[in-house]
Amino acid sequence: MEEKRQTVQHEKTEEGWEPTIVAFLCNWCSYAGADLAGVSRFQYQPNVRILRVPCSGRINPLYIVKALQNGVDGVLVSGCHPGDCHYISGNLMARRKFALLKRYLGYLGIEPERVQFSWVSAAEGARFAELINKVVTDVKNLGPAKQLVKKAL
Amino acid sequence: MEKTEQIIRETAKELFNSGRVEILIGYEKGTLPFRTRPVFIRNAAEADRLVWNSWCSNNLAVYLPGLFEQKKHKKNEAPPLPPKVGIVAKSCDVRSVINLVREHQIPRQNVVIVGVPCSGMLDAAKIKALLDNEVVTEVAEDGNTVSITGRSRSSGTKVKRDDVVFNACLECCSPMPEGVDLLVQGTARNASQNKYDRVKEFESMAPGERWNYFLSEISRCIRCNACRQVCPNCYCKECFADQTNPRWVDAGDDISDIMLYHIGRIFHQAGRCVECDACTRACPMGIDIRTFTQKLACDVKDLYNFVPGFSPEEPLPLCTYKPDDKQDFITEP
Amino acid sequence: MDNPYLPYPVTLADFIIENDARDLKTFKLVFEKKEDENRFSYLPGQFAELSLFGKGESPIGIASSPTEKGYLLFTVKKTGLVTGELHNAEVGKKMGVRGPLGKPFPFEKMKGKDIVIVGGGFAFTTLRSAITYILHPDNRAGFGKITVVYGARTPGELLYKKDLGEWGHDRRMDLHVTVDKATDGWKGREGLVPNVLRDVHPSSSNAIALVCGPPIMIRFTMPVLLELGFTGENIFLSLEMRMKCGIGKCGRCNIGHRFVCTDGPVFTYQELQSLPSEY
Amino acid sequence: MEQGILAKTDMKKFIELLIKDHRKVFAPVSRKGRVLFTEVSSADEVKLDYRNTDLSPKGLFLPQCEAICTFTGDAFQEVPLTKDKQVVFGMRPCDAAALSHLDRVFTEGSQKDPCWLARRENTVIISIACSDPLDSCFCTSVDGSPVAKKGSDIMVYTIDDTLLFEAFTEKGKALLTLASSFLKKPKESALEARQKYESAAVKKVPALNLADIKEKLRGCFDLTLWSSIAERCLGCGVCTYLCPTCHCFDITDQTDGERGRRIRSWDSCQYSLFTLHASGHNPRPSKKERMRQRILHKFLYAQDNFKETFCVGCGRCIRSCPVNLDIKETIAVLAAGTGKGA
Repeated sequence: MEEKRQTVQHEKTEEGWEPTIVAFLCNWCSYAGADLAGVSRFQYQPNVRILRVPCSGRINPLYIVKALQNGVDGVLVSGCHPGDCHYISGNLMARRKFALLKRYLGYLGIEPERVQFSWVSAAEGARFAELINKVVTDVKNLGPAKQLVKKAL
Repeated sequence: MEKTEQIIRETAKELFNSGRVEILIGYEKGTLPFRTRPVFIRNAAEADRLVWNSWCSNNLAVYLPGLFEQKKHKKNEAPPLPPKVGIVAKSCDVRSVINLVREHQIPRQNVVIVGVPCSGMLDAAKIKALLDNEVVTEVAEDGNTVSITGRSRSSGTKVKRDDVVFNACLECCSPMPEGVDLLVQGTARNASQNKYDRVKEFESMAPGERWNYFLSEISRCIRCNACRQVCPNCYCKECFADQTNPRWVDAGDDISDIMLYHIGRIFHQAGRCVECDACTRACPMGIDIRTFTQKLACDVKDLYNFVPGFSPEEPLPLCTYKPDDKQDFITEP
Repeated sequence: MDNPYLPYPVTLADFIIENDARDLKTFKLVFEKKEDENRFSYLPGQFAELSLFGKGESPIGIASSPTEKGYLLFTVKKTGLVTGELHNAEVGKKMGVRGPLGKPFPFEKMKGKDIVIVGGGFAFTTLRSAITYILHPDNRAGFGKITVVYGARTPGELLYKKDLGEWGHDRRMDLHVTVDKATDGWKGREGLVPNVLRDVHPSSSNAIALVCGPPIMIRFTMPVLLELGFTGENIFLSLEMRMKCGIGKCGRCNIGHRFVCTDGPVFTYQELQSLPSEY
Repeated sequence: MEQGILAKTDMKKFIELLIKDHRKVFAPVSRKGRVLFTEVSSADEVKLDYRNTDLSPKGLFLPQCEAICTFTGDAFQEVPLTKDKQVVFGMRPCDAAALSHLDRVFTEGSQKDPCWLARRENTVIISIACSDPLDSCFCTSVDGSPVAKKGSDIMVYTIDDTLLFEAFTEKGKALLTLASSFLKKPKESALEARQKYESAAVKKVPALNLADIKEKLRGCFDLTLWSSIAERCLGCGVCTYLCPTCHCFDITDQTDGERGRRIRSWDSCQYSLFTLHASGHNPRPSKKERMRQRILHKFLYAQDNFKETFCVGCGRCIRSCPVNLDIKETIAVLAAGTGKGA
């Protein structure tokens, strides 16, 4: 994780506001999928900042919550499709954590669309582009994140 | 109850006399009315300090990992043998012990679990509230009736026992301890059938209301860490909340940091929390932590059909998977 | 009123790497405002909080002497957040210094007396300050014979090699540098500081001893000093503790009722014996 | 004006007057079963028939978190000291005494604490005499009393349906003068009633025998008893955070990109990180040493440094300890243990 906290400094006004979304992508499938989307010249919305992780199983749920605290408007986590994990079961273990986290954040009253999970394989460049577009649209519909966000200093 | 107390004392004496335990963790009379407190008994003669009543609300399993911590010893000497520890435990505490065994924090063969059937512990806060926060001078129990006397009232207010029992106890699914070494004779309350009522009630609120409730509860937090320190599952050598590099949780007064601490701590209990309620009981500010720990226990049961603290072998739900685990939460573009 | 929690702004003017392990550096700091330098009036033995904005503060003994005008020296070991950041800093870095804090060595009491200085390893910093201060032409006449015993684990771990080189030729003092374990090319003494001290055998009559070093060295040096005839009130030691405020408020550096930050860090051996051994 | 009688029904006017005078008014307010000092905007919120607030009012003077300075990159800026005028209405004498103890810490010595001083100087403390102590109270055993004036500017006695105000500092007298229009001169009977109230209140507080406690504790540092005392301690910070005299703090930097602030925030001697050196060495490595530090700091070190016991007998640590560690009992056990030379 980047050591210095950098609150995402956008004007939290509805007008002209563009969301910032952090995507945690696993190295073996989803990151390659994103790469393919780029190479294939698939157009998708530019609001995503990609963080490459070795495996979706590497994602500590705290990373997701911390990202929201640091002011991102949405978080996307994507790994290999079930059965395709480079480490055999990383994504399957992660799936349980994610299922609980998704429900838990919703329970606290955080909009479910703020945090999304998906599977994208290395061959699914088009799916990746569509996924990003969907997440960005979802988050745009929600407006800027306000819950859990740390006040700027 | 007095009979139960007597049996616990006798059991303790036997355990010491037979050499099965060297230390026994139990409850003794507290220094305040309506309190007991943890006590470490080290020989049969001390066993008469042990008490059993409706105020034995602490979860004593929290002391176990510390007792089994590897002591420093000289390089050329063999490490000291782990102690033989007895523990007086309600069913929720037993579940904590079993979970600690499951997580390899304590050696099962060195622990003698003295299980005590539980009729539910009394909640001093509920009692105080019944008397309009007056100082309570006497609480007398007679079967299912509790009679409460306040400082300025001569006669006792009579209420049903269940009206002043902790919510956690009202919702307890297994008041009779399971998997113990010795079971003290006694009666337990009936296992609750309506689990997770509070979760359902909370979920029926609008998301905004839920958030506001979370916010208002957490805003009372003074960051004393009592919820973490009393939790038998919070045995991490270094808590994420104390780490400085990276610093997850700032020392400042931003509510988001305090929320992050609570979300992080509670979420770390997913599939491990035995719903003993120790965190909620310890909070000096009366924060309703329970509403937020319950949800995870409820979901773990719902999604993975797992209830922690019953099997010392079964894999923990977040350390395993099934190929067909539910994944309806996955976003499909 | 001045806020004692605020540092003076300083600039990192230079630094040198002190040891082979490269985890000890001496930083030369220059005050941004001349008046701050005048207000920062200190004596050897005192310390200051080095302040790196965004990381925090770290209490470090002052290694320069007040006779060295225009700058401050701090020798810092890379251990935590602040010191780690400091080690990564480049010349020109703006930072803060808060102090001077604590009590210095007892120069009033040392006047006219022989001074025996015993140092070990990285704890030599404030002793360097004291030696430099005493050797200054304005001050030298005020003191008697100066004997210095300084040791480190290996030659590469010795601090202030330039100073040691100069002091070795200085007739105004008697310097004994030793290492626990010699390496190729080391021509000096080999042996532990307490043993060397016993060999050197400085007189304790009308003398004061200043001792700084790791706990193990202190433990074995004290009997030697007592053996030489030093009394508890003539041996001065400098302690280390985790500190935050440095002004006796934040409550963490106490040993018994004394605060290391305000009552120390320099204590007599006698005082320390009357305090609990909680350090 | 030194004395005045206010009908309880006029309390509203009194509080309104203070607010009109541009003062922030803090008073005990009941919220979800807890009574806490909170800024009030009307007398309706004030709860005077409380026994002890759940949190001590020390936070009004030493906030749990406050900024020392802010910075951008490497350049820092001072945070101006507060100029807010405040009144704390309805403080208990034990908590007021604790403030006077903390004054010693923050204003004595070579360096004064400007943040503390600014808040103290701008605040008038109106204490309310205690008449109904809790079982866990023991103020009279630690040089206090339910009617002690130390640390307060004004003392209020509840006498029937009236409040008798007595001011004994310049700040206090000035405040009463401000309210003179609706404060009546007390009758002789009221003053007699106050005296009766005082002697009755003192008797109600459970008394301990803490005579010579300092001398008894002097030899207890190395007692093995500490291990058994600390055995049940869980190492949370409840006792220290609730304590009105505990004042230990941490100083840390908080950053947001280039910007940041240096804050001081409450810390607790019961946490292992409190004294942990960067090297890994910890002078107080286990809960035994940390418990010893807390107890001896209050009853011995503070006596040595300030001739005061840094415990005012409010009983909060006893009531809120998750495992019922009782400082009264601890002291008694130690005093007995020292005698035996255990």
